[in-house]
Amino acid sequence: MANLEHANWFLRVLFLGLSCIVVASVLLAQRGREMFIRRIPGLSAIEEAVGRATEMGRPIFFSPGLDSINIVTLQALAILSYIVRLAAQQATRIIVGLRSPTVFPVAEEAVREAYQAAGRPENFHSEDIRFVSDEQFAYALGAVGIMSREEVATNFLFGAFYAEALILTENGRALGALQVAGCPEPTQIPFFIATCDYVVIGDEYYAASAYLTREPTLTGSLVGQDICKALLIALVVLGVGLATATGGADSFLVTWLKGG
Amino acid sequence: MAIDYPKALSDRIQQIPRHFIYLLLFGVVVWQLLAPIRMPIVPSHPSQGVYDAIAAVPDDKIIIITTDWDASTQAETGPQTQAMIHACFQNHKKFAIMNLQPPMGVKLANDLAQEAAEEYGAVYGEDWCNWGYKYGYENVLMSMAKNIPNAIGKDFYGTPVEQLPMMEGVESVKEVGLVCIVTGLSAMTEMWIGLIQGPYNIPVASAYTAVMAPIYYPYLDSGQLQGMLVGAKGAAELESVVARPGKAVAIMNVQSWAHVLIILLIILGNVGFIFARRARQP
Amino acid sequence: MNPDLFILWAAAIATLGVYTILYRENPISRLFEHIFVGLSAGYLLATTWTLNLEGKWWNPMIQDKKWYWIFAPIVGLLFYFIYSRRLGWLARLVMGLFFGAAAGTFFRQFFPIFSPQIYACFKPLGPQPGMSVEGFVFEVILHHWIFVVILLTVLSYFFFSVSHEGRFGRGLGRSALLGRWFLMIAFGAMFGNTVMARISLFIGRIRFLLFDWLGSLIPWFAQRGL
Amino acid sequence: MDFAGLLQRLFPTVETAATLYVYLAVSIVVSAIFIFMLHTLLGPRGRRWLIAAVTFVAGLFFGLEYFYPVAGDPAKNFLTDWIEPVSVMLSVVGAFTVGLGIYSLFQVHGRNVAQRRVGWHNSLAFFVATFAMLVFTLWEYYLHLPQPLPEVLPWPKVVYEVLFNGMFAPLQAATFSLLAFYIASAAYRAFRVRTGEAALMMAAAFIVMIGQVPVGSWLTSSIPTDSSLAFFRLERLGEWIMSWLNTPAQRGIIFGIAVGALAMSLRIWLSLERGTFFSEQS
Repeated sequence: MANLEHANWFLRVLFLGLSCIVVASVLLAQRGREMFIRRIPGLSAIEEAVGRATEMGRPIFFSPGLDSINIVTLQALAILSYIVRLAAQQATRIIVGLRSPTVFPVAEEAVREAYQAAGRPENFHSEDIRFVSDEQFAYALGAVGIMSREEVATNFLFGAFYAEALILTENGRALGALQVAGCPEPTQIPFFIATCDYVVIGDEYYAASAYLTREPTLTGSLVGQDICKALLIALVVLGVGLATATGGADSFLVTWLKGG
Repeated sequence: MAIDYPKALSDRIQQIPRHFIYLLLFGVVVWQLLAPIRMPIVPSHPSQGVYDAIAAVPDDKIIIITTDWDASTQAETGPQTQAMIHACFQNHKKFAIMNLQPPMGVKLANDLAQEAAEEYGAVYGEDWCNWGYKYGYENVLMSMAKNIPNAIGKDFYGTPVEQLPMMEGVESVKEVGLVCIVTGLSAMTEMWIGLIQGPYNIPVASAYTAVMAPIYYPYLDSGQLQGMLVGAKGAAELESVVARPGKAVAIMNVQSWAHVLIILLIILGNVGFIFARRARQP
Repeated sequence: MNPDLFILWAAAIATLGVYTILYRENPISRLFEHIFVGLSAGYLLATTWTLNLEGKWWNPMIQDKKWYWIFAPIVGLLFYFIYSRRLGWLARLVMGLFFGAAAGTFFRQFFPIFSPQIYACFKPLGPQPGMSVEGFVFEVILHHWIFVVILLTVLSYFFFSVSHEGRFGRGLGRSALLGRWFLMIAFGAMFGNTVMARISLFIGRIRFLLFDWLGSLIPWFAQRGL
Repeated sequence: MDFAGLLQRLFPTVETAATLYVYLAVSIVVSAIFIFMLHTLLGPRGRRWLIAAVTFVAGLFFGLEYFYPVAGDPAKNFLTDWIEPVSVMLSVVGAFTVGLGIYSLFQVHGRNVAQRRVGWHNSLAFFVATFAMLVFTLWEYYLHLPQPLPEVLPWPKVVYEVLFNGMFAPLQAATFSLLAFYIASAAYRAFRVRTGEAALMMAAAFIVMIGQVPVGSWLTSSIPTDSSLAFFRLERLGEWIMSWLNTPAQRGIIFGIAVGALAMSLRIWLSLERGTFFSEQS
């Protein structure tokens, strides 16, 4: 029986293996092991982008994407939290435009906490965390309206974006904002590259919080992710080897991966 | 204070203001919709395949056009259906319209067929008919394989299908020469191929929205599909083969012009860029 | 009363109103932006009731007398404690529930989404029986070899914890650079692949404005649309 | 034990409406007391522990159902029947956050109107649109109009039609269609041969773009479709780029994000996340 509705023993072992690698490297890092992370240009630009808004004395706009609470959005909020801390220290205002009502309270709480962590709880203004609209294109128009009326100096777009992405960034660009965007799914990346100053591609998005905060837990997790990726490469190489040997017929590995 | 220094031409064509680009695009689209200048349309291999499959149906067999689409994909599937109907009438092939999903599909296709029938002087029941919307997916197909009049029962207008002149001698799918699937829904093709094309070796040609077409290329390669129309482009290509330029040709013509405009703009920007770079590096 | 004429005019005005934003953000586009946001807010409120709460919550609770459904709003209302400094942790409690569900949902989706992507990469790199030289070049080299090379180089770009120095690092660095080039080709292709879909949306709107709306005033336009 | 049965035993169905209301009222009071007791009895550490425990259990519930061995046909384990009702419950709980979103909107726009800030009339338009849409959508819903619709529509239905099909839908479509302009100007600006990378991106975009429109097929139509050079026909080359250069690159990205998202999920699930949000107390 081949289906992926439930895991078979192979998928169980694979999942457990990947999870253990990540958790083990997190725990190792928490014990104080030094981890190396290479430079990621798009992420290095975040500080510059916040600094620009501070210099110009104008606010920052942040969008955590269009999805409701899921892993992509939670990562966007992690990046938001870092940016708010940075901006709070420089007393720069940050406006968050939201599409999902369920994300709204989480974002509000995360931003409030970040202001507190930065030691500037008095700078937190509840009305800067705005629910814009749950309708995709009403959200796009509303967000463009905020960018233009608040004369934002910097746009950060991190999260899950769809067709509306180009409406946001093309208008942001016309308004002269510095734009940094990141999206794990590849579909909107071409448009971000065409319209934004810095773009965070694919997995760089999940590396962002480790790269920015240099928190041992997160850098450890990043090292674990690299090991997992190496494992996946090994799996692909093995699969290609088997396919070459069998002349393209399904090998046992394919059967296992199909859940059989 | 910004002072406008006179710029070199190479700089200016690199920095065409965005408003100007917007206006150009707007102008081209409006102009091509109101007074079109036709750009050439050359049918691609899969589109020509659909026509050839229709033309190759023996005269004693009928064609089934199954129209599993509704208003949501009408922009692409409507012209596809229409072009297929023209291809049938022009080659004097008898065809029957039917569908398994959105009940709306047979109504919309019926209007298209009626319009075309008037043009060719074709008669309902003799040259074409409409079997209507049939509920039951696989079950309908499996019983059609054995006995079409029983499986279909009454047509779109409520007449038992065995009373239609063109249905004389049509017992089962063995008397069907081709199935044309026009659909905006996935799984329809798999059903027809699995239950009709595979077991009884009945040729199938199909038409899809541009979005869903890519997953069906393998069926084309393997010969399970004789031909395939991809979105409005495929519809336009078949329209041009049957020499009945309609909505799809009009739309694809505008598309061609808009694409040419964008490509010219890109070339212009790059020419300016290269000349400006050369000027700066003596 | 027939709404068609009102719909025609309202739609035309709304479309033109939105298009003014192409010049720049202006009072007209701002008005339509607010109307749009307002309409979607009203629609969200109404459909939250008609499509979600009425059928899934209110009817089971009141008509079917499943009184345990009263706990759903009680849990949901915990979100509202974000506005309270002292009780804020209760909001985090229900957020924790959603975070856990988000993580668990991802665990569920992991293999259904990614497993097919993995085994679809298992391309044979050798000639298949009965294959001509030309077939080998076109079927295997131009497709499968390129596929595998691109996949591996692109993946190598996403290694963050290995320095691009030293013998292994330099090799990885070169592979990553190549991967970046392939990424750019892919992004270019995706860009190009989207253009037609976007333009067809615009053609649809212009057809409406010219043939339906202007056509209802000036028959010449309506005739062009046939 | 199946889900419905357990619920029935824990929360037995009541008979009359009166008892139902009593149960509801008692549940609210008991819940309030329970929440209050949680609040007073738990210190900061206890709260943190409880939040982590709730997160862990929620994640475990959804994850374990997938990985726990299954038996029977359809394949099930002891959690399978619970997934759907628990998901519905979560979506109902989540639906109550709509109020927070609407509150945020009303807060911003209410202040604009109350203080007569610049552009306050826009905020007024917002309120009018919101209430109109809310009232007439519900009104139309509770009219329970018969299908097909009567000749003469009641006026609330007419207003709803104008609001929805005359305003809401066209605003969506018009905003969506702005992308045609933006994509044209973005292409013009971005595709310059500044660097090798940009040139590659441009070349790929160029071929795929032109290969999709009829004029592209026409440009290389002199290459016969059955020759070995047919590969270089623009529409074929475009398809080849899409499926053999674009697909593996996308897969590479997807593998990366699969692992990245897995790590993020694990950190969230085990409350291991540090240095970002909701972690400062630890």
